Amino acid sequence: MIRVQTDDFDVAQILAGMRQNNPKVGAMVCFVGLVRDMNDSAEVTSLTLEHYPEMTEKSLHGIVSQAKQRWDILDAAVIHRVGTLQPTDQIVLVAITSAHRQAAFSACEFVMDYLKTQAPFWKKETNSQGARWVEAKASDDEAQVRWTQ
Amino acid sequence: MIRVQTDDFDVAQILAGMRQNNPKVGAMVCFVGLVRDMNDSAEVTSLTLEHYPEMTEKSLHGIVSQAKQRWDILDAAVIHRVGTLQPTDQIVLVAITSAHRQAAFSACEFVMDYLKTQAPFWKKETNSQGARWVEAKASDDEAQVRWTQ
Amino acid sequence: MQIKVLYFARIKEAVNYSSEDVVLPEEVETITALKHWLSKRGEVWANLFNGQLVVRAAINHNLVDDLAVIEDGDEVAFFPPVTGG
Amino acid sequence: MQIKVLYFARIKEAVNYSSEDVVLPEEVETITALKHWLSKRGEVWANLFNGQLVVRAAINHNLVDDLAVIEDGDEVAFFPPVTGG
Repeated sequence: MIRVQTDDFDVAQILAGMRQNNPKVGAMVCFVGLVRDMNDSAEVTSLTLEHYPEMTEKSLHGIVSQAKQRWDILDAAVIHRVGTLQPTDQIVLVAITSAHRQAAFSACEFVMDYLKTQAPFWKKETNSQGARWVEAKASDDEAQVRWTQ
Repeated sequence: MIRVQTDDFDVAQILAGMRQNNPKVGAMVCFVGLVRDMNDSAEVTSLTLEHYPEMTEKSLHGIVSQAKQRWDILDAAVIHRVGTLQPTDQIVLVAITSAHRQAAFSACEFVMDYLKTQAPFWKKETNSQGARWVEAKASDDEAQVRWTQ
Repeated sequence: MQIKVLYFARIKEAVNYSSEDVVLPEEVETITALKHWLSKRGEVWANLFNGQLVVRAAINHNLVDDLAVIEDGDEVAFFPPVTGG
Repeated sequence: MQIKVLYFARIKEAVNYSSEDVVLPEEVETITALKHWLSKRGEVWANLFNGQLVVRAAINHNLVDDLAVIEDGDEVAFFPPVTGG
């Protein structure tokens, strides 16, 4: 399941749906990204996410396909919100089910690392001084590159 | 929060409690281990978990302390069930919150790898042929050893 | 040839619109050539494409590098490095 | 010295009880020596501690290796490699 939406999502419901009545699932790894009130020392009051709709879902599907080719996983869910969010709001969920934990951990981290560097989302932060586009981080590029080595 | 219990646990409630009103949480990684109906090709009808009560919580606290020393994480929860479980039942939860995702992913996987090789739990599987103790897996030892290299 | 060009995030704000239809001269065949051609539109464009900012490109919704070849009818998008997740 | 010895999982089932108080002769000072001493109790014990099975040990709720030294009043536990999670 891949979704890009303005609405919030219910982690419990998604996880329940992925494992429901499936006794092949031995491991479930879930990542949730949240809006922090602090980024580079400026107090964030809101965060707006822009994206490139026609490309976003295609990009996420491509990332999940790569993960399925690399690891023996049963199912994957990616949900990413767009629009304006507040501190403590959920931004993104990646959940993976598999028979064994290592595939689930690796696939989940892989999807997040690729999403962070390849999926067309851009964050703009607002604080008391105004609004500014968030800078891409070299550490995210490094996190992605290690999967190709 | 570290708990060893016979009762089931509510993943959503635990995750909600860990992030509630804490705008420092940017990343949450959660692992859930579940009873599979299949292990080494025999159909499992139930799984019984024995443990060493006085040692179990001490062992889990020690593992979480090590994770907190190694990574910049905000909070950690470990819940492990004991007693008799059925396929699709939840066995274990490890959840980590942090500012950034890499610490949360690493700490969560570290805690699971150490729990699998150091915490005093033993699984006994029942299938149509009878009951047998689950063998430890070399792959779990290898998973743990890589953190020491 | 004619293509559609889309702009996102700070690039969209700099050029002040989100998409345009563009008729390209024959010699503009790659992303690099397109960046160079756009940079001659004026100061805003020159500043965007002078190489000091990283400007990523996609053709028909696939990330590409600057040597990628553009074809008639393509949808080309320019945007800063992504920051989702 | 006197210690308490606990058994878990398949080892508990083999020896058929879960704990006992044991008075050790002076020369039994380590886990290895305790395993050797217990193995002389009979066939079940010899089979457990003949080295063909991995038998892990804890002293006072800490995992230890076989060279660990036992002290008076300690709680020693023997169990197979753990399989939780």
